[in-house]
Amino acid sequence: MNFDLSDEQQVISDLAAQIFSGQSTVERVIEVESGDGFDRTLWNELAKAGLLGLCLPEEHSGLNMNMVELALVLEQQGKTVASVPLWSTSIGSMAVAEYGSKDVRSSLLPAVVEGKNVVALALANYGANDVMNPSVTATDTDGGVKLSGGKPAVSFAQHASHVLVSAKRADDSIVLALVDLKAPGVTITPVEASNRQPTANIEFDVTVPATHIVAGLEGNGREALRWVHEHALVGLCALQLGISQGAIGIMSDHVKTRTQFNKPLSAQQAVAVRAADQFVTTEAIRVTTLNAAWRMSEGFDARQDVLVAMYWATEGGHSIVIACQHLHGGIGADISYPVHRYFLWGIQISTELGGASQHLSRLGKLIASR
Amino acid sequence: MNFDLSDEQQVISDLAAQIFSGQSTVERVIEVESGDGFDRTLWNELAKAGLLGLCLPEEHSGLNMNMVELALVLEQQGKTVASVPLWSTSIGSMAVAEYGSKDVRSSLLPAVVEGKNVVALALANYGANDVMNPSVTATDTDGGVKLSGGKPAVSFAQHASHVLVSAKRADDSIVLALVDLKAPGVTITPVEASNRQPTANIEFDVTVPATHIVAGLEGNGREALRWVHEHALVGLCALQLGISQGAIGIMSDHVKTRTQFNKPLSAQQAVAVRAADQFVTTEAIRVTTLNAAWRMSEGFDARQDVLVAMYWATEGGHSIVIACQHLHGGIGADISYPVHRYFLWGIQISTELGGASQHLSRLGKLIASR
Amino acid sequence: MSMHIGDSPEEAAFRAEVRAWLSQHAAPRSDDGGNWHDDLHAHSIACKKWQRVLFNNGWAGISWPKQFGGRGGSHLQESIFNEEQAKFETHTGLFAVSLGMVGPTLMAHGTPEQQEVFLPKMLSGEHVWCQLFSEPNAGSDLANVATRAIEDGDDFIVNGQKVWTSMGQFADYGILLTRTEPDAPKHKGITYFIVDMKTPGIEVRPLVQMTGVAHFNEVFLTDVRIPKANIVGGLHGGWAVANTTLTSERGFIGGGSSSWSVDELIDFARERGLDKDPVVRGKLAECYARAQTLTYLGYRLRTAASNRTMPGPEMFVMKLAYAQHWSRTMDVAMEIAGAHGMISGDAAGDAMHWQHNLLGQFAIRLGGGTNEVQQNIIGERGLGLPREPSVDRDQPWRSLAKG
Amino acid sequence: MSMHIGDSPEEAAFRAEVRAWLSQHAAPRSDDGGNWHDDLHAHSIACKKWQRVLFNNGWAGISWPKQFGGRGGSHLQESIFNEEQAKFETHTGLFAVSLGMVGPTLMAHGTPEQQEVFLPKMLSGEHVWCQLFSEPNAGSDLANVATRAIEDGDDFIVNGQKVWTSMGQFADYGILLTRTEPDAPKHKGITYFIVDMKTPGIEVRPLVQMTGVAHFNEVFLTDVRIPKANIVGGLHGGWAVANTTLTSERGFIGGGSSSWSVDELIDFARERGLDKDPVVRGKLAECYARAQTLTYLGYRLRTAASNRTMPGPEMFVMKLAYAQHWSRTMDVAMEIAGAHGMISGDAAGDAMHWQHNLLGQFAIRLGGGTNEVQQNIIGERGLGLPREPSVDRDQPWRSLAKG
Repeated sequence: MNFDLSDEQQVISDLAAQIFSGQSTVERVIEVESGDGFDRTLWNELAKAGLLGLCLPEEHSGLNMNMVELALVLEQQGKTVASVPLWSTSIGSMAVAEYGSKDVRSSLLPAVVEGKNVVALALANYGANDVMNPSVTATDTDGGVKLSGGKPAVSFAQHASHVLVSAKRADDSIVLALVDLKAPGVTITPVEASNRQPTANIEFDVTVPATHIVAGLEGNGREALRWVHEHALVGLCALQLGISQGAIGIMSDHVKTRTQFNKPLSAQQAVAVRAADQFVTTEAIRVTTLNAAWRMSEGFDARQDVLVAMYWATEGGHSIVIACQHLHGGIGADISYPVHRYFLWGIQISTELGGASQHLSRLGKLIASR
Repeated sequence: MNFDLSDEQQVISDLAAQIFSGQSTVERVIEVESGDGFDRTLWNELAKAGLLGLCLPEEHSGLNMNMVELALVLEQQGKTVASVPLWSTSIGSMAVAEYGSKDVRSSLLPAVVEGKNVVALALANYGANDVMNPSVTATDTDGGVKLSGGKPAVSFAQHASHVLVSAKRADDSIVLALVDLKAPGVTITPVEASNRQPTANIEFDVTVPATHIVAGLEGNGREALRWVHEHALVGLCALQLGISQGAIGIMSDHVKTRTQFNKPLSAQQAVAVRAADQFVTTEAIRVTTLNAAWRMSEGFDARQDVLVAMYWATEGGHSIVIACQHLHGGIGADISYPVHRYFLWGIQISTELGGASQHLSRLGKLIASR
Repeated sequence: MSMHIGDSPEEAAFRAEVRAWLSQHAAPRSDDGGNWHDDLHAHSIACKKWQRVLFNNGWAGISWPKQFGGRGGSHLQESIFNEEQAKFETHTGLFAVSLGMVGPTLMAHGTPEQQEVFLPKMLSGEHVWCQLFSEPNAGSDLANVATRAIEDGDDFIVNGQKVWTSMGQFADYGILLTRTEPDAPKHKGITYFIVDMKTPGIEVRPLVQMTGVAHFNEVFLTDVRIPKANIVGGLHGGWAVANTTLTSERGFIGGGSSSWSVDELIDFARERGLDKDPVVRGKLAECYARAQTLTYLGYRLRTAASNRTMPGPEMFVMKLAYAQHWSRTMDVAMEIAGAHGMISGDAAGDAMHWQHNLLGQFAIRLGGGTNEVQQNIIGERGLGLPREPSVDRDQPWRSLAKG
Repeated sequence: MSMHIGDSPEEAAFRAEVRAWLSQHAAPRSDDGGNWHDDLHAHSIACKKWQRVLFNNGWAGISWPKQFGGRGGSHLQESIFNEEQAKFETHTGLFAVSLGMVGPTLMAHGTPEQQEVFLPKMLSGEHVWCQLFSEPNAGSDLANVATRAIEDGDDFIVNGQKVWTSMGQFADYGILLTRTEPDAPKHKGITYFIVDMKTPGIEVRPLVQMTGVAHFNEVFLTDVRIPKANIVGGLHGGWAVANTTLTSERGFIGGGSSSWSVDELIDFARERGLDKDPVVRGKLAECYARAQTLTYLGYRLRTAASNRTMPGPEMFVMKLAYAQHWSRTMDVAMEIAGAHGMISGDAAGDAMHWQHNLLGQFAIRLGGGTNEVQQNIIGERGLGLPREPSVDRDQPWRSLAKG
C-alpha cells in the first residue's frame, strides 16, 4: 500500500508544473484567447519535454508511462487553464497505440510525439448523448468503413490533424476510426465553446481505409470505445482537479486580501467555512482520480472507480467553481480578472461526456445489480 | 389576492397557540411521555374550545371550517410537540363527514367533537409504501366488506376508538372503511415510534358492515382515498411547519446565549448563516402549505400544490431539524434538553407517507407529462 | 377580508384588460426568452420605445401616485401588469433602476422640486438612471464608500471611482453615494446626490462579462461639480436614503420577471428526449416546487405591500430563495443540455439561452447585497440573533484600515 | 517506492494471516451490525473479553512499540487488522479512548514511570480509560476549561464538572484537563492529569441519548485529590498534550470502522423492493462514491503515517468527509425504510439498525471538534487563510466573560 507518488511520478508532475506555470501565465492565456486559441509555443515546449509521448510506447519515441502520469500532467494544465489539445491528443494517440494497426501507429505516433500531429476526440453525440451509442453511422465497404453523420462540440477540431471518432453499424456493433481531418467529406464548422477553447462540429461523409479503423474490424469496437471512454473520463477528472485547485488558489488569495467591514473576507461569517468545503471536495476529486488512474494503469477493472471519480469531478467540480466565483463578489464578473476562466472550464468539464446524474445512474446500476 | 389570514382565521390560530403553549409545556410533554403518551387533559381542552370539530359540519356540532384553519391549529401543535391524536382524528372524521353514510356520521362525529371518539389513520402500507396501493385486501360479503392484512405504524391506534383504513379489492378498486378498534378480529400490537408517540401495528381479519364502509361501495373508493391522502399530507405539512418553528426557536435562543471563544455562537463563523437558511426553508414550508390548504378548502384541484408543500415539509423539514440539532452541539444529545423531540418528530414526518424523492417523482410525472 | 390566493374578480378583470391591451401592442414572447443579451444597444432603444408606449397609454408607473405622473393604481395591479407583460416580447430592463429604485427613493426622500423635475421624465422614458453606489472597496460593506465630495460654494466637487454600474453607458442621470464627513462614523458621513451623467469629469467604462456583454460599467469621477440642490435626504444624511434604494433593489431582484421559466425547461427536456427520465423528472419537479414557492412568497409580499408597510425579513427571504432557485435551475438545465451545453453562439440553439442564464446567475446572487448579507439580515430580523459584533461601527471612518 | 493502491504481497499475506486467526476466534458479523446498542453493560463485558483474547494472542497494540507491550508492527498492519476485525462479530468500542487516544498521548508525553505503569494494562484490557475534557462552557472552545486544580503539598485538589464523557461509567482511569493558572492566557494555564476514577469525590452520571442508551456521562469532581506524579506534560503544559489526544481522536472518528456499510444499505433497498428504482439507485451510487472516497482518503492517511509524520489538513478532510457521508447515508436509509423508518424496537427489523445510526450521527458530527471547528482548521492549514481574529487569545483567562 502506497498512496504517495513515486519519485519518477513526482518528477513528471514537477516538470509539468514548471512548464505550465512558466509558459501559461494569465497574460499568455489572454493573448492566446485573442488569437486562434492554440498555444503552439507551449505545445512545442511540451513536445520538447517529451510530455506529448508520455504514455506512448518506446518504439514510437514515447516514454511508456501510463494514466497516473498523464493525470498528473493534465492536473497541471487545469491549474493554468492553458489552451492546448493535450487531453484529446494524449487519449486519442493512446487508443491508437493500444488498438491500432502497425501502419496507423507508425504513421501517427512519432509525429504526435514531435508535436506535429494533433488528435481530436469525437466521442460525444447529438441527442441524449450516450457515449456508448454513437450517432455517426458506419457501413462496411470494400477496404474500409464509410462514416456518415455528425459529432458536436469537438474541441480543437480546427487545429487537429486527425480525429478519433466513434460510429455505429446497423447491427449496433461499434467502430473507432482515425480520420484525417483534411480528407474530403469531412466538414468542420467552428462553434463557440463556453470555455473559449477552439471547438467545432464535424460532419462526416467519408470512407476510412481499413488501416485507419483503430478498432471494430474484429468485433472489439465496443471494448475499445469503452477503453477510450474510461481513459477520456479520467483525463477530464484530472483536468478538473487542476481547475479546482487553480480556482481555490485565486479565491483564497482574494478572501485573504479583500477587506470588507474592516476585516478580511476570510474572517467574515461563512466565508472560511465555504472555502474549506471546497478544499474537502477537491481532495475527494484528487484521491478518486488517482485511484481510478492507478487501477487503469495496472490493467484492473476500473469501471466503478472511474464513475466515482467522475461523480466528484462533475458534481463536486461544478460546485467548487461556482463557490469560488461567488466568493469573488462583483470582482469575479469582470472578465479581466482570471477566476472566471476556471468557472467556464469547470462548467464545461461538468457537462462534457455527461453530467453527474448520468454517472450516478450508471454507477447505481452497477452496484445495485451485483 | 390576499395572502393574510382573515380575522376569523387569526382568532383560531391565536386560540390554538394559547391552548397548546399553555398546556403543553416541556414539563407536561415529559410527563405525558412517561405515562401512556396521550395528553388527555389537553385533548379535553381542545374539545372544550371546539377545535376537535373544527372542520366538521354544523349539524354534527362542528364549526364547519376547512383545511386552512386545521393547518393553523396543527401548526401550533407542532410548535409544542404536544402528544394528541389531532391529525388523525381530524382527517379521519373529515373523511367520514365528506364520504360517510348518514349512520356512520351520526354515530361517529358528535362523539369526536366532544373528545370521546379518537380516530386513527391507517394509510401507510407494508412494503414499498404506495399509499394508493393498500396492502390490506378487501372482499365483498353479504352486508359488508371483509378486511384481511396488516397496516404498520398507526399512531395512537392503542388509544383510538376507530381507525380509518384503506384496502384494495382483487379488482384493484379501493375501499375506505371505518373500523371499530374493539371489534373482534382487530389485533393491535404496540410498537415504539421514533417520536415516542403511542403507535401500533394493526392486523385486520374482520368484516365491516356496509354502514361503516365510508367509500368504495359505489366506485368512489379511489377518489376518496386520494381525498384523504391529500388532506393527510397537508396536515403533516402543517405539523412540520410548527415543528420547524419550534426547533428554530429553541436553536435561536441557544446560539444567542451560548458563548464559545468569548462570543455568542451566533457570532461564530457560519452559525448565523446556517440559522438564516433554516428560516428561509421554514417560510417555504409556510407559504406552500397555506396555498395547498387554501386550494383544497376552495375545492380546487390541489394535487401539484400538495406535492410542492410536501417536498418542502419532507426535504426542508428534515434539514431544518438536523441543522437545529447540530447547532446545539453536545447539549442537544442530552434528552433532558427539549430540542431532540423536534428532531424526532421532524424525522418521523419526513418519512410518514413517503419521503421527498417519492413526492418529487409524483410531481415530476404530473408536470412533465402535461 | 378573507384569504384568497389568486385573482379576485376585480383583479381578474384588470388582468383581462391588461392582456387585451398588451396583445394589441406587443408580440407574444419568443421561445428563447427574447434573446436580447447580445446587443445591448438595440435593447436600450427597444426599452425606450416600449416605455414611451406604456406612458402614452397610461400604463407607466401603475402604482405611482397621479401627482407624479403615475396611474395611481395598487401594487397588486402593477404586479399583475408585470406578470402579463412578461408573456410578451417586451423590453424593460433599461428602466429597472429608474423605476424600481430611483423613483421610490425620490418619492420618499426627494424635495418637491426634485420630484417635479425628475419623476415624470423617468416615467416617460426620457431619462434613464443608473446607480453609482459600489466601489472597489465598498461592495457588501457599502457604508465604506470613499468617493469624496467637498463643498465649494453652491456646489460639491466629487472625486472617486464607482463599479458595477448597471446600464451606466446609457444613463442620463445617476444616484451617487459620496463621503462628505470622513471624521464621522462610516454610516454618518455619507451624502446622496443626483448627478447629471453628462457633467464634465464623468467617464464610463464598460466591463465585459462572461456572457460577452457589458451590462456593468466602471465609472470614474474627476472633479465632478454637483449643485447642492441635488442632495437627497440632507447633508451627511445619505445612508438612510441609500437604504430605501437598496430595499427597493432587493424586492426588484427577488420578484422581477425572469428571462426563463420552468415550463420552458420542461419543454427543453422534452426536446432533448429526457422528459421521461425519472431522475430528470425529479429534478424538474424540484425546480417547479421552487418556482411555485417564489410565486407564493411574491403573493405574500404583494399582500403586505397592499395592506401595510413593508414587512420584516420576508423580502430577504424572497431574494435568497430566488438566487437559490436560479442557480439550481441552471444546473439542471446544463445537465439536460449535455454536450450542447458547452457550445455558445447560434449553433447552440436553445442551450445558448440556458447557458446565458447560468453565467448570469452571479448578478442575482450579488445584486442588492450578497446572499451572505441577506442571511445576516434574516438572522437579525427573522431570528433575533444579535448583530455580528462590529469593530468599525462607531469609529471615525477616516481611522479605519482601508482594504 | 511506486504507487500501489491496495495490498502489496506482504500486506496481502498479513491480511490472510489475520483473517485466518480471526475466523478461529470470532463469529462472522451479523446482519444488523452487531446490535449492541441496547445493552451497554453486556457490550463492555464483551469488549474486555475480546481485548484479553487479542492481548493473549499478540494482537493488541499492533503498531505500539514492543517496549510498551505492543506488537511493534506498522500502522498499516494495524489498519488491515481493524478492517478484517470489522467483518467479525467483535466488540471493541470500550477501548476506543484508551487505545486510540490515551495510549498515543502517553507514548508521546508521559513520563517513563507513567508509560510503564499504564500502557501494558491498557493493552491487556485490564484498565478502561475515559476522557474528562469537555465542560458545559468548554465545548468547541475547549481551552476555556474552568475545572480548577489547586496545589496542596504533593497533590492537586480538583473541583469542577465535565460532560460528554464517553463510557465514563465503565472507566478505571481518566485523562483530565484542569485550570491551574487562571491569570495566564487561556491556553497557557491548563494542566493535564491522569486520574483514578475510584478517587473519592468523583461522581459519574449517565446521560440518556435519543437512541435510548447512555453512552455519555456527566462527571462531577468535588475536592478530588490527584498526586503531582499524575501530571502529563508538565504544570500548565496541558494544552499541547490535549492537542495530541484530540488529533488522535479525530483520526479515530474519521477512520474508525462503522456499524454499517453501503453494501448493507444496498441489501436493505433490495429487501424493500427498491433496488431497481432509478432515483434510489442514484442515491445509493452517491453513498457508494462517498464510501469509496473515504477508503482512499484513509489509504492516503495510512501512507502518510507509514512514511512521514502526521500530515497537514488531510485528517480534518477525512473527518469532515466522514461526517457528511454518515449523515447523507442515513437520510437515504430512512427514505428506503419508509413507514418502517418510524418504528423502533424489535418490530422495526433492519430499519431499527439504520434508525440507530441516524440518531447516532451527532456523535460523529461533534466528536473531536464540530464540523465548523474542522472547517476553520482546514481554512488555516489547507488554504492558508488567516486565523479568525480572536478577542481572547492573549488575555488572562480570568478576565474573559464566561458563557
